[in-house]
Amino acid sequence: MMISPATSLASGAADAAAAVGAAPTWVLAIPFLPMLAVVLNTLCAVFGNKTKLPAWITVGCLAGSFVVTMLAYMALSGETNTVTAWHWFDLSWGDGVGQSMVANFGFYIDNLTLLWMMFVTGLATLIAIYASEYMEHDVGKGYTRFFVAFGLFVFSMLCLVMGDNLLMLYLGWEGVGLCSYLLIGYFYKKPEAVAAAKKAFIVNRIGDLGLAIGVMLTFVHFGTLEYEVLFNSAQLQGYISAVQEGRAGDVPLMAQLIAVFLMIGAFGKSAQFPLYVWLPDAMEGPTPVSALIHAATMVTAGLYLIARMLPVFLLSEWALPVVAWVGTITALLAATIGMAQFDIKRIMAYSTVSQLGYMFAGLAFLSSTGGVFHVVTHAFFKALLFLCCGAVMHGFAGQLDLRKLSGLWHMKGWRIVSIGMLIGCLNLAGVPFTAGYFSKDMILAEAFVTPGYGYSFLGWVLLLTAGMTAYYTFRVFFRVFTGPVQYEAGDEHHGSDDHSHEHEAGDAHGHDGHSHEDHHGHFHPHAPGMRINGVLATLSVLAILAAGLYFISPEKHGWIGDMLEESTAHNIYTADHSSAAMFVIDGDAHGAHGHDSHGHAGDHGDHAHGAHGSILGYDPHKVMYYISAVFGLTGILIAAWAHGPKGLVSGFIGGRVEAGKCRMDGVAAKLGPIPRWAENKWYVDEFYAFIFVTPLRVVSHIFHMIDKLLVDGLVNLFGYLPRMLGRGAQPGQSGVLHGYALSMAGGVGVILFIVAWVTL
Amino acid sequence: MMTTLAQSGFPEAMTTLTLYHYLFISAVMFTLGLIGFITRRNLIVMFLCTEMMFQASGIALVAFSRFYLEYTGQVFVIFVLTIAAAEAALALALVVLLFKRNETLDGSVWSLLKG
Amino acid sequence: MEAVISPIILYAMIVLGALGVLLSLPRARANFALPGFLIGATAGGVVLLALASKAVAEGGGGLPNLYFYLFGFVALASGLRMITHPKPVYSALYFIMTILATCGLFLILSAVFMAAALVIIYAGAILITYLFVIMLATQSPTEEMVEEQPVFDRVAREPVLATISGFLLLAMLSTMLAKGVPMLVTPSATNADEILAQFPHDIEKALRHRTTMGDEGGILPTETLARSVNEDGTPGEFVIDVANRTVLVQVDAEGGATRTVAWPEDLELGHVQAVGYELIKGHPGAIEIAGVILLMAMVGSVVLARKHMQIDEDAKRAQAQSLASREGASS
Amino acid sequence: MAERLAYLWPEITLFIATCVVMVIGLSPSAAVRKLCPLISGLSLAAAGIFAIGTTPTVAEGAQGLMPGMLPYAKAIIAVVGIMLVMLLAGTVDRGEEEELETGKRIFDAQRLTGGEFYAFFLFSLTGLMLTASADSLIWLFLALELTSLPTYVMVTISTARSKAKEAGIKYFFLGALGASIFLYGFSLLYGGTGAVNLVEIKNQIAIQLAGDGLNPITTAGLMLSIVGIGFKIAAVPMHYYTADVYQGAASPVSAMLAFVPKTAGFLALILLCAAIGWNSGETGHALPETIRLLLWVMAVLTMTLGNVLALLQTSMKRMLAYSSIAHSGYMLVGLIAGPGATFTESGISAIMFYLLTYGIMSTGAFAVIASLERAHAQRTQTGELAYDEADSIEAIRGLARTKPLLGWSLVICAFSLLGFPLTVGFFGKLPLFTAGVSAGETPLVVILGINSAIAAFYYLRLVAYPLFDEAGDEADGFVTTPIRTRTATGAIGAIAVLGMTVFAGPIIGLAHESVSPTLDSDTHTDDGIADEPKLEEPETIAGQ
Repeated sequence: MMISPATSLASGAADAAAAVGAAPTWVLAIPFLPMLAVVLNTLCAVFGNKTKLPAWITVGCLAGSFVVTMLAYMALSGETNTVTAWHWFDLSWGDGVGQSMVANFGFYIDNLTLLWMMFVTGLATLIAIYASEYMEHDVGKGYTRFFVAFGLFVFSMLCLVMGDNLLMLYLGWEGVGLCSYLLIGYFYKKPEAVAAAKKAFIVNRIGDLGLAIGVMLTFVHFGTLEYEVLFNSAQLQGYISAVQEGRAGDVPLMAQLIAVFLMIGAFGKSAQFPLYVWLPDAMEGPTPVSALIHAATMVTAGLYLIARMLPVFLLSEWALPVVAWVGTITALLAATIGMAQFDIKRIMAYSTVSQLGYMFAGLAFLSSTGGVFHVVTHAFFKALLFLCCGAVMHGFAGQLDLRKLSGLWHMKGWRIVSIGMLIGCLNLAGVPFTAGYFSKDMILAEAFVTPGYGYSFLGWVLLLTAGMTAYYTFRVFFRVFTGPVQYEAGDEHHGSDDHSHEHEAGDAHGHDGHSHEDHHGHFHPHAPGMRINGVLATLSVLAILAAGLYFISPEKHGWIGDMLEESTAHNIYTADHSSAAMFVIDGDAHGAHGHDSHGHAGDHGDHAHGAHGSILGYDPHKVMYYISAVFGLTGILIAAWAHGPKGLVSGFIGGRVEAGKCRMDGVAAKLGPIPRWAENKWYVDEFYAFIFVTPLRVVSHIFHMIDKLLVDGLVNLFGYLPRMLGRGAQPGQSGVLHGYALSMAGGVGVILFIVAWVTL
Repeated sequence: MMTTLAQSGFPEAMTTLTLYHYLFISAVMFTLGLIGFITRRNLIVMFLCTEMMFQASGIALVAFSRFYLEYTGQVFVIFVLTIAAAEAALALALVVLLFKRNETLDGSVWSLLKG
Repeated sequence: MEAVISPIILYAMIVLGALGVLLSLPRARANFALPGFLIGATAGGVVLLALASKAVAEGGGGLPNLYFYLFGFVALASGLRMITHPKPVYSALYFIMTILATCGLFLILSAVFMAAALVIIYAGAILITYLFVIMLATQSPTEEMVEEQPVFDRVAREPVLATISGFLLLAMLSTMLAKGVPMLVTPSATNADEILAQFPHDIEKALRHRTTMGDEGGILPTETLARSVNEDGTPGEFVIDVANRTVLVQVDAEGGATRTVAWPEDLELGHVQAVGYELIKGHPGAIEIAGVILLMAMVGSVVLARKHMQIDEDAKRAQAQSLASREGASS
Repeated sequence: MAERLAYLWPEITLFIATCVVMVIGLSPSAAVRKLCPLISGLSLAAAGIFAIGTTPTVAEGAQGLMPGMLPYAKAIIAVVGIMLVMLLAGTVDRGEEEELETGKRIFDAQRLTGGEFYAFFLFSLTGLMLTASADSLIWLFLALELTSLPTYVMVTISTARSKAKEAGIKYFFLGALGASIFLYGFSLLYGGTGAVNLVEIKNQIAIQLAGDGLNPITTAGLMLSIVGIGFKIAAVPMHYYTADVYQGAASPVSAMLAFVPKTAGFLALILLCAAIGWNSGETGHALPETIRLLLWVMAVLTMTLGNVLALLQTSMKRMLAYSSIAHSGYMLVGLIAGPGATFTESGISAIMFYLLTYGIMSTGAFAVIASLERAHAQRTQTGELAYDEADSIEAIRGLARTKPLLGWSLVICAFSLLGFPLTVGFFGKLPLFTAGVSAGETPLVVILGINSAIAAFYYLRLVAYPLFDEAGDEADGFVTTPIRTRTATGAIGAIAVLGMTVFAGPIIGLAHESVSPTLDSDTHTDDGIADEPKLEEPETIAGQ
């Protein structure tokens, strides 16, 4: 167990304050290169470009942005720097504190930001390359529109993570929401896509409202929106010391509410229970979008918000425990739903929701290293998984049903996709020595370490969920990629739009000699081309290499821990999470992890290890490696038994000979209606429809009646009075030249006469 | 010793009472133009009325110029004349165009757009 | 300060004048042009009379030239007739009369150049164009309806309201003018010499003329006005001392000796000279803008009045057919 | 004069381009004729660059009342001007050009008005920029006339329909009435102060205010000037023409009318009010009571009438026309509030910023309307071809679904016109509110707020119809115009409306800087300008 030299909160913050420097202006290229792509692509749209130019513009700009980000990482890592592009808001209505609102269009670059910037720009570049091939069938139609929104998304996301104040964050937050909305509804002729876009928009609005209130409260209470000022403000420092000293009651309710509202915002954007319903539907968008926005980057904005504002979250006694519980519930619920789905993209969507739950739980267990590490690893392997699904969807004309696809591993040209999928699945299932394994372990271990309201119970739940995750992940893999070669084309094949394209594609890829036993005799799936394969290969390598991050600077528990040491996510929690850390305040060793805010300070006293939880009597950090491996492998084994192909391990496990039949069918039949309920997502949508939409309808009926009754009354007076005024004034607009001349001259005469009469 | 404009360009200074005489003429002329513009339906006469209103301000300008013993007001009148000529050219061309379309000089028949 | 005219007289006469104008406006049946005209004239006359009597009471200082009354009356009377005459040609002619009367007023105001310009530009050019257009746009009267005017010329629109709003404005204007005029600050005398100094050739001419006439203080034919020398050796401006009213004269054309000559006392600033000086010196930019406006107006009237080909019936039918076939083909 | 030329380069550029455009518009080659809008746009861009590059120093600009305003005003004119050129491209001569292309007609320079059309546009913008650089009443009068005279012609020739002729006649004749009213005002202003130079007028008025108060002649002159210029900004009671003219003209020209004369009018009003100075009233920071009351009444009536009449419209162009009246009313609030130390207190910088935002968002909205037209050209009685535009609000039902680019552009622009937060319209209105409150005009600001709420009723129709309705029969008859720059203008407007929120702060800052140096310091007036004629006189004489 390593105990790192702990610093006090206050002095840590003071250090941060001292370290705030000015970043070089070339950093501005990072957000503005994507904006440049947007502008250029808009010009393409204006001039009716019907080539693939927009894709290359986007790739070029994003790659440039990524390169600059890497340069920035090399130059600025470990420091906190700000750079102001221009003064955005500079309102003041007095000289006092809180009487001026300063929000510059400026960027705040510390390690937390750099981390997000790197994987956002890096993944965006890769996915743009992927999309340039994936969206080929839309060249000349929506191609440019897609890349405009794509670039705008990256710009907004960078504003969100890089902004040096909450207003910038809010701007980026709304921006990514808008782009997500536009891209989900990309196929706007498909009613499902439009409905999904609308759903995402409305659900996100609830979260955004929370964020907006949170931001406003922050301003009202702290009188500033700038991180630099906020985190160094004596007021916040005072509250934090109050919490540390066990005077949590001294923190005013208002300050505590800020965290609660920000949390609602985070739940909306990061699809946490109960606001997660939009994310699975969002898969109606093009797959690159699902990979980038709805798996890797945008949905982690909520995590970023909590990590960034962690000092504020600590002020509230309730915020973090609520986050922990909600995260865990989300993880479990989504996993159960994922187990019963048949649409592979939806399974991935639910797994995203579930993994986001892990991350939230991780942050709430004060394992910001674990939470953020999981964000990064998840970004890589989930993007990989989605892109593999996308490749399948692309090749099989939109087919996503795992009952209708089988044996891709054995098909010509699909090997890279299969390997990519396998790597992604291994990561997601948490198989030992993958990146996903390490990051998940950190969270799980912390659940048992951290004292809190039923946190160890949550730990067990999360472990169980890990097993379920492994199961449904490999269910997909075994069903789709192994076993006999069988497939049915999806319905997109019949679309007249794509008809010519399909032929072209078939020609281009050659008529592979694979079997045609399916009834779509004329359908030739076309294997992904070089760009898709290249991206998949790159991502596979990256997903494997991500595990290595764990071994860089191990004394800080991996590279991520090293990075986070110099950020707001770290300020409140300086010690190493995987150890029985001490939180040293003014020379006193307190109970671990700053849980004073939860009112436990007194219990822990001076026993440095007193707070350290245990799992079955062992140190969680040690045994977690084994326990979670056991859970994960069990899940995989069950999946192999139920869905594995016949040939797998000489027939003992496995045994599926057809695409649509497996051993699980029998098991499911015995479970009664439960699998069906799970398949129907536990009827959450219907439940929402019942508890929200129905009462709304009733209320609206009532209001409608009242409205009808009072139609001539006061209610409509506001709209009625101006209308009557207008009716009165309308005869003046007689259309006759002389009438106008008369009215003008008369008006001038009367007005001037009255004015002169009154004042002279 | 110097020569002033009063001695050189203008015969003598003007009293305020005399100035008012001219201004009264100018104001009445302006009013007449305004009334004519409203009451007459013939487009050409309407435009003549605006010319008269320009003329009224011309009188006022020259009278003030005389009162202040300087030439700026008169220079202003030159530009007023220029604008009057330019407006007249355009107005007459427009009237001809409209007459070709509608065979009438009545301004109040153009009343399709209203509300 | 006291207003130049008693408000009671002013307002009463404005009401009376409004009545007069109202009566003289053309109407469908009855014609009250003459009584209306008389009432209007009375009202105007009373106002001017009141002003004149006040001027007389003050010692005649503010009493304008008698010509003022003549030209003023003609201007207003023909103005009134212009807006009331049912025939547009007559209206235009009455407007020319207004212009001419205004020229008279300008002459009294010693604005000689303005009077000339007004006659040339307005009465000469613009109004002739008006007459052309009126002729062009009025159907030639047939035998049986020689005197018949179109109804829109014979009947005034909204005479009552128009008169009320017009005279409301007049009441306000004349009151404020009456209040404001006595408060005006009498101008400080502008030095005419400074303007004159800008015309050295006039000065030289006057000085030479003096010598020709045999008077003292002129310059000899061999002499010229002296110029200063610029840094680069080129001749600079004439050396004219406005304050001391002297002019430096070069005795020898080759340079060398100079002498100072007094300002020619009889030299007067011409009106056109002064206006031109003010125009060029004070408002050169405005001249350019005016030029642009005139160019614009020329192009504009060409564009507006440009002859569009009228399509005869056959061509119309042919075109309709081709249009129909094209639409059929495209759909 | 020579030193003034230094900052007239934008105008000179535009005039040269005008002449070029007029000539090449007569070219028999269609390709050359098509260069007209391009040249117009490029010259505007050049003018904008010149404007930014030639900021007059205080000494150079001492002749002008507000020299700092020039670069900003001319730059926004250039920016909106470029948008307008894109929108105006292809407005006239479309039928003729098509017939020439298909060989149905041989080339006849007399039939084509394209070159002149762009030339008039540039003439008008030249006048607009000259209005900004006005230093005397004469200049101001000429510049205002140069701004409006070409627009009369443009309205008339914008479509072959006779409603364009009707719009033209109404606009021209009432415009001439307005011009004669403010000309009479100018002559009285000259009479009241004895000067035409705005700086001298300012000094004279300062003397009068220090003494017995404003001379009634000056007051009458100011009042007549303000109501006369009210025609340009479509303020009550000079607003009557607005709706008819906007409806009758082709939409691109209506978009131009919503920006160009209004900007000219406000620049002129700002100059006039700056000449009076906001040094009167109980607080010492108000206009003289008469002028304040006049503007107050005009502002209230203008925004209220504009909004209530817009409520009743089913024609989009009329609705936007009445709303344009209402926006003028909002901006008059800024004029009453006057300058201030910070932009939150300065109504003048609020107007300067609002002119830009209004120009962009209304151009965007009009561009969408202009982009919807009947699929086939109709032949008018006189044998010309006319492409009829969508005008009824029914035509935009379901637009966001059928034509997403246009639909969304319209929705975003409408939100902005409404002043919805996170659009630039909000940032435009905000300083008007704050300036009004800090100037103590709370009742006026309350009325402004109520009017903004009333405006929501009709602007939300422009949002709800495209977004939530199904396309009906009326909407089916319209297709997107083949003129690509037009649809692009709508999109650019929408993007700018959203994008400018990001730059709102800096732009407001620029607007504030542009008007503050001359208005804030009274010392400047005392030692800088009062002495100026004496300083200048010997120099000029020496120069002869």
